[in-house]
Amino acid sequence: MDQLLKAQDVVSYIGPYTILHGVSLEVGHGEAVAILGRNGAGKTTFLKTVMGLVKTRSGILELDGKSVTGMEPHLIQRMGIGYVPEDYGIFDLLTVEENFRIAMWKEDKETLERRDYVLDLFPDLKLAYKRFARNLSGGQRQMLSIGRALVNDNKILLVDEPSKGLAPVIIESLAQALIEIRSHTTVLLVEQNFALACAVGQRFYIINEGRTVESGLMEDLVKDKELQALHLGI
Amino acid sequence: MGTFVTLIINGLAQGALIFLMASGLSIILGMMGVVNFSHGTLFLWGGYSYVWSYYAIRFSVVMRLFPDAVPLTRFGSILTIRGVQLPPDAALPFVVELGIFLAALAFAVVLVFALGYVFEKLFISRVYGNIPAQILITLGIQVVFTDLVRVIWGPNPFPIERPPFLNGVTAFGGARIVHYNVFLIIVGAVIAVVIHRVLTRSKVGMVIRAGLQNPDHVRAIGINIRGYFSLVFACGAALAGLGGALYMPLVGNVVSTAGMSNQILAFIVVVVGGLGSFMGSALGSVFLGLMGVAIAMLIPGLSVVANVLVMALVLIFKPDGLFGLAVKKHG
Amino acid sequence: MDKLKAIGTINIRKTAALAALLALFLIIPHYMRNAQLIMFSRVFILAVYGMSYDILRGYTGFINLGQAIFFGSGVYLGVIFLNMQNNLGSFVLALGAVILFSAAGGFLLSRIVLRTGGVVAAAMVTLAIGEIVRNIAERWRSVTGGQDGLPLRFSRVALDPLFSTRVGGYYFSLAFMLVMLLILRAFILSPTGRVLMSIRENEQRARFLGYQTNRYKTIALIVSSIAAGLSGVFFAVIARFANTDYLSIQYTLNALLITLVGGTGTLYGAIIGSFFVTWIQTFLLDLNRSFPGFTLFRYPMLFVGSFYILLVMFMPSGIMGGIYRLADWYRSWKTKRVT
Amino acid sequence: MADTILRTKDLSVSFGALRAVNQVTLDIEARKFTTILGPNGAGKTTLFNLISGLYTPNEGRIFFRDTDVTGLTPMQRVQAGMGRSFQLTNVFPKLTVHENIRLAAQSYCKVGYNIFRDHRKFQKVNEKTEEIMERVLLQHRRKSPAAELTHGEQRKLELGMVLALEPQVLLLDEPTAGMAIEEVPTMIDIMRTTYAMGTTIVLIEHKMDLVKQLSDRLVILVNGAVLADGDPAEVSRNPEVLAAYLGGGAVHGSAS
Repeated sequence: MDQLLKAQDVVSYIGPYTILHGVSLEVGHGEAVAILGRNGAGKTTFLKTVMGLVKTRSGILELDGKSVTGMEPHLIQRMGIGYVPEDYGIFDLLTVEENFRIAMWKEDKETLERRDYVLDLFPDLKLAYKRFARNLSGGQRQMLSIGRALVNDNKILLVDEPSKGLAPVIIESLAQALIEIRSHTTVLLVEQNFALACAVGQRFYIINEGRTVESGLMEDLVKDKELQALHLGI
Repeated sequence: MGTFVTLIINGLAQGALIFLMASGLSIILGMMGVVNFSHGTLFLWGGYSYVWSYYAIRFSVVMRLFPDAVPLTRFGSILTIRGVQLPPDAALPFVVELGIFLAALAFAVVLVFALGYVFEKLFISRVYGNIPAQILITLGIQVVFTDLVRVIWGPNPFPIERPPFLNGVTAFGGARIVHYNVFLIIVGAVIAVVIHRVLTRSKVGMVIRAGLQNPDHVRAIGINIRGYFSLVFACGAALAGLGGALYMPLVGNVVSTAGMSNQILAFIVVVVGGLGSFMGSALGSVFLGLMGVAIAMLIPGLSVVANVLVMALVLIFKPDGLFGLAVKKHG
Repeated sequence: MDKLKAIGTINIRKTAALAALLALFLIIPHYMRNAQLIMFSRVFILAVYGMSYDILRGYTGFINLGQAIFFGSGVYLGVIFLNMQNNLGSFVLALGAVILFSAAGGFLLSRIVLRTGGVVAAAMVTLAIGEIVRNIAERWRSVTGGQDGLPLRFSRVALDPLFSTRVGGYYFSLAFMLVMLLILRAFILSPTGRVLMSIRENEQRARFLGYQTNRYKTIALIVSSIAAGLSGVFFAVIARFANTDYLSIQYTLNALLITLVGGTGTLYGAIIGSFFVTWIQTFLLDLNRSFPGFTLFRYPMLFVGSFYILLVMFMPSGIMGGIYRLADWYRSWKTKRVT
Repeated sequence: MADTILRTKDLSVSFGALRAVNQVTLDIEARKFTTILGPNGAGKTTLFNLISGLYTPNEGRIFFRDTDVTGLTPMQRVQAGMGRSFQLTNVFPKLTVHENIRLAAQSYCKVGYNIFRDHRKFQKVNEKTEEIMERVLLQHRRKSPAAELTHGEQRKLELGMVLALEPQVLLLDEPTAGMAIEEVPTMIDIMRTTYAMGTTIVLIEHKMDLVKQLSDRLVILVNGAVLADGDPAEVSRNPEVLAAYLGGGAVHGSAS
């Protein structure tokens, strides 16, 4: 029962196509875990499957011991998952403030405190608080997306490729933020940027062809050049 | 000058009516990606149910207050619409007339709201994401429920009256100002302001604006967007219903083909104004209303084709609509 | 080798079955009452109308809600030309006129509709255009007779002897359907038809193969409009009457229903769909006659429409599609048992 | 002789605040094998989308054989001789392998506007189709609907469809992405033969190992801009490139 997120032989599909062929992984309370793998390996699809945005054909998906398979995405989110999608999921027609407010389960004291914490973590957002989200830069969008996923009392944060398309300087500050976040929140990170994954993740899983093929401690992967070459193409 | 003012007021009144239909249609299209081909039926149901309830309430009120009032000719089939002739020199107090009018409007709006809610739950929610099926199914609903109106209230057109307190004309300079038209403009403006405030200020508005961009993302931040879909669809229906209810007294007779013809006007507005844009549909409605009145006066022969001609021209030269999309969807 | 032989026998069997069916259709009119003859003639003609719709919906995925414009115009042109001169020559003239009209109309429609790109906008626009055309026809009383309609003035059509009787009409309609079936089938099997199929599957990819997809869609729209217009002219001879109903959304719905019942992407399906639609409408008409007091039966579209909604909801690939799926399932079940 | 077949000049495009491709100037030489390499989100596919006409650039121009093609539609560029494959497999899923390739061959033979002759009766198209099916090793799957192929076979089909158009320049967007490891060598073979037949190839790849054995030239794209360009062996030793490729230079120090 001490596993927070548990996936066992998850097979998922979109229309006639099976995308995941068997993903198994576990994330314990307070851990930071990275999922690695090549382009098109199924990493993003796995997160979408957890969120119920992609349908599960078979396998077990549990959050805190409760099955989430077949549930509506919004109910899964309400079980305590903060989700940062690949393309940020920011609403352009809403202001930064509204992007926060729309995500809040309730506007109580704790939620507002968490929001203030996020604004301190990402000062850029504080400056742009009343602006429409369509005017934000790529990095600010990513910050808003991560920050928005933190305003609720979540059990786990799923982050999908935060480094994608961002400049190195911004990736660096994101990494600092994620390291700070993992000190109080469980994090499951999908990342292709190996350095970022190493910096944030304590353990890793590698997905290839829709299957989990390797797992272990991040420090071991850093040493194992052969494994890196085989699955990550570096 | 007088004619000009008359023209503007008539055109704006027309525009207000079209707006009531087009705004709902446009928001539903933008947020859910559903083209509601049954919108005209909802308009029609609003009109018939308003007329029926207005006459029914008025009949019972008058018969209670004036036992010697004379029941008048009846129209209808399963449900009948019966007028009543007040005794000479008798009149209902203004408050009573207003009450009857508002009650009938409320009845129509609530009924059509419920109808829209049922449509969404029963039919449309099953075909989200499948555009051809949406078109086909709402078209089927349009045909069936329009015929149902004919079954219930009879297939023949019949004349009706406006509520007496709105049934006047004021000469102002050279202009003939029809009170009912002014009333329509006020209603249209109020509704436009209300919709705008709801969209920009409320949580519902936030969800609608977010849903315009990407419904999946809305679900992924813990919001049951399907619930909002039902609500928004029903509200759009209620707006159409209100449009129908206000339309019938304007033209002075009740015809079962009014649903389709007004739906087409609304479609043209949505296409001309830009799919999914609220401002676009508001401006487009005013534009079409003014143009319709102007052409009917200047070149009456052209009035049938003018709207379609405008639409065709817009599509040929500016396929995204005159006022563009509120959000460009990527991909 | 065995496989080839199997294909051969299937083909022979298939041809034999078709020949038998054709013979049956050639013989039965002599044993039918007038009402039945009319019904069958309608079935054949509406089948072509259904096919015209299938070319659009089934092969390009484009939903035209103004298809009745062409069908209705065909009916009107048929009646108008035959009222001028009641002979075969004028019938051929009507056919020529309708081909020109439909080709021009289809082309114009494609100019407007293809600009928007989306199925949604196209459906809205075609619906609007269709209703406006009906509206114009209703007001143009001197030509169309307005809401009263336009009867074919000669009670007995003094055409070719074949045409003057209901049996003649039956054969004419049957021949028309067979000829159109062959032509449209050839169209679908032509390179152009193949490109249309690929556009339905994945338009962007078709463009990246170097096909000017909008031109192909225009061709499809024109072919479909002509087929619909021609079926309208033939329908005029059977119905002996034209009114604005043939231009209205109800008749577009008929075409939709035909393809829905018969399944899209199969021309033959339209024949079955047409049978079904004509039968159900005749049935409802009879019901109305037998129970004149019952208001509901006066509105056949109420039942047709409800049936149609149920079909969209529960059998999206049509009744024929359902049958094909059953056949597939049966075949796989059989092979599984053998191995 | 180094004649340039495809040239981009100061090509830039932005999506909102993100500058996906930034001032890219590239000369692609005819009959050479050029590979574009870069981390995820570096703008490689966007660059292809600009070259093939799917996106319109904000700035800059594209030249094909000295003609400015910046304003042309994707279709016109295909007809001019530019072919591209897609990163996500993009075929006609319900049509058979044979029909998929036949459609491409038919486009090449320019017989699309033939309304009444049976499509099976065009000898030239048939021959072309057979030839291509042989080249991409899919004869044995000719009757299978594309949706039933394995992922690797779909990628081969995709490539076959592009090859049937006989492009002068071939833009290949990660043709081996998501392929099973044992299928990769056949894909490389197909690329090799095509290259040997005189087609200019521009390849987007992720896998450094695969690239080194194929290409004449290596271009490294990072954050939408060219970071390095030249001989594959040299470029892949460039420390700046290695750093970028292993993480955009970010987060060093904190990685442990």
